[in-house]
Amino acid sequence: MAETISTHASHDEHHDPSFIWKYVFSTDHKMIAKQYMFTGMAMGLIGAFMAYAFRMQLAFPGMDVPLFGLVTPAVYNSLVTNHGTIMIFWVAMPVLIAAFGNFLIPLMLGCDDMVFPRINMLSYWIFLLSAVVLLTSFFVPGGAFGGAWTAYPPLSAKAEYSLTPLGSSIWVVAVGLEFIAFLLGGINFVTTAMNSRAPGMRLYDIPIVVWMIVIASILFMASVGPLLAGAAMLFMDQQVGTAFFDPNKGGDPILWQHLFWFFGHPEVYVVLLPALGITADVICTFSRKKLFAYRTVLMTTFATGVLSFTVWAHHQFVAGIDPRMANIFTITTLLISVPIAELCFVYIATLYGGSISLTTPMLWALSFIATFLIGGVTGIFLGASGADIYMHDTYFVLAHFHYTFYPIAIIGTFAGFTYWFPKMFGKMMDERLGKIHFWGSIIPFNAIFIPLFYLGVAGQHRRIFDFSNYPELATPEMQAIRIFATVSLLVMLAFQFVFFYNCIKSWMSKEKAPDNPWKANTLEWVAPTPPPHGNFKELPTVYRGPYEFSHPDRDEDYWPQNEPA
Amino acid sequence: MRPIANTRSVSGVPTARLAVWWVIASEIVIFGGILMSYLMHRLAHGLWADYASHTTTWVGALNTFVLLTSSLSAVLAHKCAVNGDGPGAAKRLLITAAGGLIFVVVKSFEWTYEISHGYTITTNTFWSFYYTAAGLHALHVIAGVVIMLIVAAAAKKGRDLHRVEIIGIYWHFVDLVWIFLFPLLYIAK
Amino acid sequence: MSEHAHPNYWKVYWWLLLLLAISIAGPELGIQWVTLITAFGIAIVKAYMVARNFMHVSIEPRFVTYMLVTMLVFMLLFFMAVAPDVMKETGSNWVKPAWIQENLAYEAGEIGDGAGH
Amino acid sequence: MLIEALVPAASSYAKDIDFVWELVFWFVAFWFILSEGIFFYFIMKFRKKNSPKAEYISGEEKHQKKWITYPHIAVLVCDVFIVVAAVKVWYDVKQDLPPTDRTVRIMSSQWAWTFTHPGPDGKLDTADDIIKNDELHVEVDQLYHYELHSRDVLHDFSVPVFRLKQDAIPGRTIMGWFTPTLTGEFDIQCAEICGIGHGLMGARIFIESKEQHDSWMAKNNPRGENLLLASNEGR
Repeated sequence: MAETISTHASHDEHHDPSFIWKYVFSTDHKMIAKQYMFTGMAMGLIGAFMAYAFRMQLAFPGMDVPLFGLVTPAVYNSLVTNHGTIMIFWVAMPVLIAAFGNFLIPLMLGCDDMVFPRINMLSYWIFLLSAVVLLTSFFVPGGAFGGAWTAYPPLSAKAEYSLTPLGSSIWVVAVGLEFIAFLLGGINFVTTAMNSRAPGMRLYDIPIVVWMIVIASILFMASVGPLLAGAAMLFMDQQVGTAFFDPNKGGDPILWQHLFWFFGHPEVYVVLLPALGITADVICTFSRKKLFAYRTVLMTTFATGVLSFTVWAHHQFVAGIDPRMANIFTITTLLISVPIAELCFVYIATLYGGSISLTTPMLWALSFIATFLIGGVTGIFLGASGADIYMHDTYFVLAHFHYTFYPIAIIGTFAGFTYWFPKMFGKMMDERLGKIHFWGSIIPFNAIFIPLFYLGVAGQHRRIFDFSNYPELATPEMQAIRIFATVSLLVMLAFQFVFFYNCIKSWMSKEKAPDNPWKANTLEWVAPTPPPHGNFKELPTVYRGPYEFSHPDRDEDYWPQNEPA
Repeated sequence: MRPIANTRSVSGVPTARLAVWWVIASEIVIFGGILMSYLMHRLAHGLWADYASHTTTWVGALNTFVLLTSSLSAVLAHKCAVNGDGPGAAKRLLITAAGGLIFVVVKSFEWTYEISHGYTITTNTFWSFYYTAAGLHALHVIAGVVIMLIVAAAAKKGRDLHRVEIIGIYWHFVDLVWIFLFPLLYIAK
Repeated sequence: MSEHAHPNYWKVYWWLLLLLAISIAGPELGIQWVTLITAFGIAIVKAYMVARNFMHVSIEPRFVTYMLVTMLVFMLLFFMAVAPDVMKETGSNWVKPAWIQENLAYEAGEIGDGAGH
Repeated sequence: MLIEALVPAASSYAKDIDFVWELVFWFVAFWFILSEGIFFYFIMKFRKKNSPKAEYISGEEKHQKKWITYPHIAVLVCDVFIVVAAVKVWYDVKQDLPPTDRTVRIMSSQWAWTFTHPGPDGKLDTADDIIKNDELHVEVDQLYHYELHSRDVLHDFSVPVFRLKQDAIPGRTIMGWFTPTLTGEFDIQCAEICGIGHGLMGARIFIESKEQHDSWMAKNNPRGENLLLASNEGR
């Protein structure tokens, strides 16, 4: 209990710090989590607005888009490029890993903070800087970078090709800064999880979501290095005049593609795993079930992590890599479908024999599985090299990865946000508004992307600002489908205001949330709501696994981890 | 103040050391990425052997010697720190930092010489890799020196002696990277 | 770590210097495979000695070693998968004309030996 | 069938590629419907009102784990079939290069396609080459090699009716082949972003019967002579 005493000491040291230290330059993991969360959501709105602008252009070519203006080819390219970049690097990463990681890891592991609170703060501020840097690129001469989020050289390397002399360099710098921010954050997460677990917490007592975030951070650290080096090389190509990626001076553009995708594919799992973890916790809580085969889940996740380093070139099948390599990568790519399929089976099996209550978080979590399955299975078409010859870079690909990234970044986030909102803000969310928001998001989402699968199969390819130059794609039927998708997008965006209204309303509301509203087992629910600085009145000790729901020996259907037997 | 979290060490490795191992792990892939890229080009272009022959081996060797020596004093500093001899550790850390500075100075003279003889970063892709890889490494050296001076200042007063080992490990890694850069850029001709 | 017996750092240091000397002397023989061994073989030995004796990897828990080795393995994987595209000047159904010309010209002695001035 | 309903299959291997796609489609449809079915069935069956108290299942015992192990072995088996089919088609389309005496050169640049047809003598880089922008003329049922170049940035030579896609990489010459099987006029798309003109970089492929093709060659012969006869003897 020496620990307890010193926590109280730490409280005293930190009694009501001034506003700026409490809310701005805070080293408290919960505040940093909120900072990441809201920065990520703000960037999400920006990214969504970009999607709105270019979807309008696709549905009604050449129209003067309300609130935006004319979408010229150059603008269209920078919009799609930055929509992709922002949604992955400035929304999915900060919200899923940084925000939930920061909030959950110390609480769920029963410690008072991250191991390096100041590095944690530094990580956020570098991240914020990177976001600002990226957004400035829209206001420089030549406009923002428009070479797709993969930034393939020579297009991205030479101003005379991309016509964005400054934008492309700003893009590279912003991405580089963002990576450094997450390296700092990731080191913090991994070290905390390895070293600072509550007494009695064995490896198999760690909640899956923490495992997933930690494994994701490790994947990120192990994969991002080559791309950081590549970013430095690309920046030199742009600004110094080197020729790393210039074939006529002894460089090779394919090298960048490999540097990029060696990171780019593990990155998919970097954002996928936290979402899977959140889903696991939510599903267990609201079906009052122990997670099915915890150890299998863990091993499967490790397998996925390792495999994810061996599949990257399936993004480059027809991109000029040696055809012989494509065969190897087809095999590894289809192999990785096995652990992912197994994870889905586990989640479904967890529902068996449960006692399911369809609260808003549970609805989000279940819809994650339902929609992610679509994203998963459509990936097989693209992983099979033979079929990818046709499918590559069509709207089928686009719909496929939106069916993975939307469940990950949006559904996963909402599942976690609505689930932990009471702990974060000390108030309950309005269930009715929550359900309206859920249905208002999930139905239009499918209405947007199912048609895009169809368009993709019909041969419509990506990053075209106006299809009138392709007679086979300019048919009125296809245009009608595009308009349908765009309208669905508008509906979905409109429903997001329900969410923000719900947040503010619930946050303003008077009655406080109980410490453990969902009757869950993990340690964050032991802490007072909302947790004070130092989190716990008394640092907990762990006696059992995180998912001991409906245990036969107990009359309550839950069994908190810290409760002595 | 340090959070309780920072004082626990479930994995058996003190937190700070564990963190620096992760730092090194992520650095390995950063340098790995650029060195692998260089290696592929180097093996693809016979011509680069001639380009490489314009690097001055003895300067690289001198720098290797300097770094190895500084590594020795870093590890000796750690030995002092383990025995609780703060000032001694600080003294040896300063020697290490001095080694780092010498390394940077030598490198700047070397680069001045090469640039003045027309081997600039844009001369051809070999020199691009040469300056980029060595420059990336030099940045790590400079960062290491700065941190080392801070740690030394604290160690002089006998505070945070555990940090002496941390910066030491980082410094040895910087040394390791150079051990591979040296043959890659200077010897293989 | 004070409970662990420290290696004799000076002894390690002298070994490293000796190896350094060899790696410099190696190329003077002008035999390529000797150069490769003295350059890279010795670099690996040096790296091992530094990691083991100076960084004390040997007395850390195993997972530290595994962690670092894994990263190296990933880099090896990266090399093996990328080399067929980037290191080769021709492959199945593709060629890099500029690279082939360069290497032919080099073997013919038309370029090189001070090219780049 | 599924794809052909939307896009005609106009090359010898289009049907093979469609086959792989459909093979995947049926496997995937099976697994998808199965898992979604069970998923929603569980949600309905185990709602709180139907089952107030949940069972305690660790899922660690063998007899429980088999419910996920067997399916995942089954998935693995399906994957094997898919891999075999995919690799076979991939080999035919991308790795294999059946011999032929007809080659067209495709030069891509921001933002246009330049097609060099061998002309009546069937050889490239001769005086009678026919060079066209954004127009590729080929003869039906003849095996063609294409020689893909890029002048500046990445482009992608994509002919949906052929199910063919291949990036053009500056500094590389990429060889491939196709055999048109339908006459008609179809789209050629650039399927790799190549700057602000990417959306304008379309071209057309004209697949012509022997007669049409010969007369086209005669019409477009740079030397203006009618080499129709010569070309016929040449074959």
